Amino acid sequence: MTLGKTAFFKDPINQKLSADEHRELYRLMVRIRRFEERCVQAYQQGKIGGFCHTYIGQEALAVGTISVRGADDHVITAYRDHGHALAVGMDMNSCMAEMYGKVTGCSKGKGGSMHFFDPQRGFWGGHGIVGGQTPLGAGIAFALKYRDIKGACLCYLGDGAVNQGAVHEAYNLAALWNLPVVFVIENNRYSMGTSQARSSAGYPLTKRALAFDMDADSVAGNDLYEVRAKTAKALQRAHELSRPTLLEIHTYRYRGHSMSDPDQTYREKTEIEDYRQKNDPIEHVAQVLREHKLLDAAQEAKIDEEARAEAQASAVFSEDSPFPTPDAIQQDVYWESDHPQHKRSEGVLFFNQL
Amino acid sequence: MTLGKTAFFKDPINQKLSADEHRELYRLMVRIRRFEERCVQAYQQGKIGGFCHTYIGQEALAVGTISVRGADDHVITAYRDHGHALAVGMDMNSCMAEMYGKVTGCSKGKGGSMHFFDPQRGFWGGHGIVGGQTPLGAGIAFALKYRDIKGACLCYLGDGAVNQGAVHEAYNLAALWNLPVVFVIENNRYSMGTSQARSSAGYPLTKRALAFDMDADSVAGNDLYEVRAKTAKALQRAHELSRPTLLEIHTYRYRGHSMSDPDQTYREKTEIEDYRQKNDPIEHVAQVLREHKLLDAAQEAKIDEEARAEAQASAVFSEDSPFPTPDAIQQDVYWESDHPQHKRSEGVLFFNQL
Amino acid sequence: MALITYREALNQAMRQAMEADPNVLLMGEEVAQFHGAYKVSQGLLDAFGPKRIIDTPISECGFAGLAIGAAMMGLRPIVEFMTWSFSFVAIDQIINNAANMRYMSGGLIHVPIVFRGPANGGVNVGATHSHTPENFYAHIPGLKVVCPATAYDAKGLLLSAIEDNDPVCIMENTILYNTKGEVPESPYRIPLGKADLKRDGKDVTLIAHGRATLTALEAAQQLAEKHGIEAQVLDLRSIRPLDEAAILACVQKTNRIVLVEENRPFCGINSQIAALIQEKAFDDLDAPILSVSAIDAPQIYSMPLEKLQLPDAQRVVAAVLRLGLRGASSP
Amino acid sequence: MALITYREALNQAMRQAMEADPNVLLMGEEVAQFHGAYKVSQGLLDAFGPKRIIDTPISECGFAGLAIGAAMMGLRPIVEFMTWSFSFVAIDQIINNAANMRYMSGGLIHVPIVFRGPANGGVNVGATHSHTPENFYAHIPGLKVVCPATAYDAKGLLLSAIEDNDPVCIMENTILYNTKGEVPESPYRIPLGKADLKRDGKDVTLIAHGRATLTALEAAQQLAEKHGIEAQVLDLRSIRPLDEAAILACVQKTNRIVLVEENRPFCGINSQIAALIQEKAFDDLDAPILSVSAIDAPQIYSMPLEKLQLPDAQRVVAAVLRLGLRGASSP
Ligand SMILES: Cc1ncc(C[n+]2csc(CCOP(=O)(O)OP(=O)(O)O)c2C)c(N)n1
Ligand SMILES: Cc1ncc(C[n+]2csc(CCOP(=O)(O)OP(=O)(O)O)c2C)c(N)n1
Ligand SMILES: [Mg+2]
Ligand SMILES: [Mg+2]
Repeated sequence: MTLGKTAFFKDPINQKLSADEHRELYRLMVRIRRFEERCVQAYQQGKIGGFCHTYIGQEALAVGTISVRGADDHVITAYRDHGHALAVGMDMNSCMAEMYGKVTGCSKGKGGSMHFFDPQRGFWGGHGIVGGQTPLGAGIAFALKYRDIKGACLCYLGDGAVNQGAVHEAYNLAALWNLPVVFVIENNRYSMGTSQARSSAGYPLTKRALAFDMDADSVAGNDLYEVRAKTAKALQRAHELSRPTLLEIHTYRYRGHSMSDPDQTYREKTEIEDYRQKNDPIEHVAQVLREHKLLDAAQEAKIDEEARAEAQASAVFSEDSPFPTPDAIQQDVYWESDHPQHKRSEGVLFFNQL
Repeated sequence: MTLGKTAFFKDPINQKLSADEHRELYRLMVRIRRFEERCVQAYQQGKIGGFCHTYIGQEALAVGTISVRGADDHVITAYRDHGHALAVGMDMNSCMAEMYGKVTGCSKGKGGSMHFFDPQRGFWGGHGIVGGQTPLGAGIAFALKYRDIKGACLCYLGDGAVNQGAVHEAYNLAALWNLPVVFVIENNRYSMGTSQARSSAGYPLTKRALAFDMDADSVAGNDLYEVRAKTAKALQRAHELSRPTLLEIHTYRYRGHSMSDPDQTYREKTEIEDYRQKNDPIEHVAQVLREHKLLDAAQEAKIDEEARAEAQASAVFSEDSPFPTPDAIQQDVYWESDHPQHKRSEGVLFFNQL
Repeated sequence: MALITYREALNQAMRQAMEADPNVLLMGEEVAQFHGAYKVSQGLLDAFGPKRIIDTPISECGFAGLAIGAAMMGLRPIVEFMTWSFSFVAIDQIINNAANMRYMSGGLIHVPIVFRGPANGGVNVGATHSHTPENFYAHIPGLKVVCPATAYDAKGLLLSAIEDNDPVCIMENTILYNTKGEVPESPYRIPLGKADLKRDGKDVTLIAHGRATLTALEAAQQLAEKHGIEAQVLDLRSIRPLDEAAILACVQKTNRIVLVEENRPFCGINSQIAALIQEKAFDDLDAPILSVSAIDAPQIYSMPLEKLQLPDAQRVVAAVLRLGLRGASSP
Repeated sequence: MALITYREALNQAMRQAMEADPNVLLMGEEVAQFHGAYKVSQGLLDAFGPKRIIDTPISECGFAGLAIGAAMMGLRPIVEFMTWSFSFVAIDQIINNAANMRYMSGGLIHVPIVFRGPANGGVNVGATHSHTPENFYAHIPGLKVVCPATAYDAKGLLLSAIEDNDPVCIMENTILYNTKGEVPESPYRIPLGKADLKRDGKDVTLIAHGRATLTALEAAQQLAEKHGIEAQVLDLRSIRPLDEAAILACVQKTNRIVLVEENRPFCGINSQIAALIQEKAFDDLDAPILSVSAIDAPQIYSMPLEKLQLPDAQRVVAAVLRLGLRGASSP
């Protein structure tokens, strides 16, 4: 790919974008990157605990796929979930506060970086067990079909996740039962320190879909416009034929697997630099937009500035928010104990307490 | 297929069979069938408990595949394991006694019908959890390779088992690591009451191997000679190239899934009758042999008679054998507690006793 | 009230729940065309069609996860495991997704799902097929676990479970499927977390769940007849939630406790109940709590030995006698 | 003796075992080129090459099963789970194949395999990543389970485990990896099933395993300093086999017991120990056995709350004080 060149700008789904809409997609990508950079900073300051998997380098993937979804299309992903969260419209405050473990977080500080949720926006997580979300994604599609809703589920997984048994079981169920699900492999070339070739026999990964008579496509994941065009086709297949699709979307992550990966054992720094120079998804869209006179320098600077400010504000918001109170530890475990007025069971549900 | 016709009689692996060897293969198939019929009887008499999955109809598959193995080739299968057990050379007495729950059984009455073992003969079970034996099979191949032994593992599974995640994980590992394993799908068209098309998307099942860049072949499982020829090729690939193969071998079971399946909900009796008429693997070999003057009526009758007598004798042997004594319940749990002279750990291993 | 089997009671519960709520569906291996490996779903395919009675491939992890995803969206799936032994390939889904989902989403999502099927030894199917994982699942906060012992309890508990908004695991027993009991035709609910005193007595309490309840009842009968000891039998019915109050009331009343389970002993249900009693009713105990569990080994195949491995009335009686109890009428 | 970390102690054990026996190998996600997600296998790839130090795909069920198959053939694989939380997708292999194989084959086969990796909460990774399944695995006859608390124990137990002919699960702790202790350079073995009295005392015994041992030691220190109570600390080290004799000796000596674990309470290790003590040493108990476990909920992410959820010295001290003990020097 050459930065700024795309064969998909004129694809119907892209052609109908207004100038503003083009810029808003660009803005979303920038916002994700600035948000992630602010997370990195917070992590380094010790404000964020545990793991923190950034989406830097993969922005066009979440933004492109999710931007073409319809009102009844849902989203579920793995632990590298910040990009999807922002792409479905979650605000930075609730995302950042979740990472800070604050009660204002999207999961009240209970889930953390890997476990974001916003079912109101059709976002079903944020899942920590590699591959574990794929049967859930098939289940979301199943529920839509069961209810005769013409929606679909975008179900994301990593290139390392494809080797979990759960994923194959989900493929088979989706293909066998004609479920409206789009499995999206975010092939960023590595699972932690393992290159794709060292973890997976058979290339490309789309072959594994064909084995189940499932449609599949390969996608250049740094080209927002290609991602949109091919996702739209897959969603159409889901909506109209209730058939699943596997999209293998090629992308790249710039930082270590998580913040605790020093990224020194499995690739050269030059590989990253080289990719960034030639393929950066944000720079790519920027060039496309500049070329089409949809983005001028002032707009570009403003978008960036606003995104930085927003990310910074989310950190301040998070910093200022309170932690949950100790009684939160045993709340949100059972629906029933959170709704005492509807409690029907008797007996003890918890076997100790603070 | 036409009974008695095979394109593989002249295959090198078959051509080198002596007349005796031909008849011995035939005899083995007959012995398996008679053994299974005797099991059915014992089950109906209440002598055998639990489940009992017969191999009737599939005899050419176990016999054909196992007959071409070399000294360092191993075997592992699922719960429908009587055919493989006899094919590796286990004697009827120890198999039948196992089903009777007697101490003379191959597993001392501890495993039962689904859990036969004979590691001395390279037979590693007999496994009850659908698909669970496939990673073990890859592991046996791994161990051979680790030790620079030019052997392979024949790893059997059902057409329903192919939808277990474990199976795909095993495929990937075998293909990725170049393991000398031959996965043999015994496609008998049904998993319990579910026809193959109702359980598995994508046909044929060999496609699932191709997805992992694994070699694969389809085999007519009622033709002993074809089974032998194609298995020999797969074993050669394992021995010489240390590459896995998937064989989808088409076969059919005549009786219900297990003795507790009345076999009334998912297929017509005529389907069975029809198959038997046109495809019976034993009748097929008999016709081939007759045509080649390798088997006359007297020989045929004698083989059958001897097989019946042997099966009957095994039932008598089992009947006459004692049950294990109560202390057996807590033996064979830990190697260490069975070898007190080598015991190194301290403390309590069992938390109650009879 | 009709005299029906435990199997029919479960079937009725599913049927009535499905009639009442279009969101309820049943999925599992062989549940539709085959009517269930143990015929628990007999006739449901005819009644509700293939959209709601769904045969699955042998993919427990896949379909359990799929059903959890569907439950997150508001459906109320019943997932049948042909046996709970086969749930081990799906346990990650049950723990990390069904049980943890509500928590990790800060209460935004709940998972109204029922996992059910038999969990028992005693039928000569060997170690792989004879697991009793009620302790595993009840260990997990976010899950509920019930083990009905009778047809009446089976129906009432299953109906409650299906209407529950939290994930519930129902552990049945293939040996009980054919046992009969009086069961009202119309729907009724037994609250989860409510134990049932299945026999009254003053000398000792036998606490059990699932089929061990019947073993305890048989033992109580023998104790009365042969030893003049009046044993009462408390059937926990529900493991989580747990009827602590009923347990403690028994301790207060009889001061002597024998626990009976088909679970294995280490970190099993009996150990939990014993730990709880000794902590909360220490002064009410006149003697150590004794425990009768499956003999600690993988389940043996051999028929007569498997009988020995599982608790029987004789072992329970022996345990009671070890307490040094002397019945009123004993010699 | 050198002062080295718990991580280095594990590394040494593996290194020495691999030097001694060509059948020993290590496999798991990121164990080779990446040196282990927690760097426990640092340098092993260089020392032993890719044939014996093997990076796997993310297929726990697959590679655990593969390693079991290899162990059946006589290899002695060490399988690293990046964390034990991820073992749930492999639990069927561990239970039905590693643990049951010897039994179902009537003793013809044994499975000399080690499964190891960290199993702990406390590091803000949320509920999916914070499981402590020692109770699950120790429940299963056929498995052995150890939970080392110190560098010294880690090396000695791991060496014993690798040489053991039965499957052994070693549950480590990411928080302990950096803790240091005196560890002999040359190989030594600590027998499985041997508890270690890590602090002597006469008033009460704290029984713990894994990192909870350190919590107990801290509590004992506070009890001595602030309350004049002499608490002894028994580190179980091994859950199965279990050092019952050491436990009962403690009961006999101090007559009061407080259990400390990071496991969850229901059917956890503490419940098992309490059940055992009350049964076998009923008359030695002066008070109910109290238990301090993780607060019963999925593991919370939020940092200050997760600290509260896990046992800390303060909660242990409070439990001891609830026993009504009065220290010699207390006011
Ligand atoms: C079942 C399971 N095994 C291991 C892990 C640890 N782990 C977390 S992320 C990861 C790598 C996943 O790589 P990939 O699927 O390519 O996703 P990416 O991180 O590249 O987005 C691993 C091994 C886990 N979370 N779950
Ligand atoms: C994980 C698991 N799920 C379910 C079962 C119950 N079960 C035993 S055999 C069987 C059907 C398997 O069919 P197939 O693989 O085609 O083998 P076949 O019986 O035809 O030889 C099922 C569902 C099991 N043993 N293990
Ligand atoms: Mg990746
Ligand atoms: Mg089949």
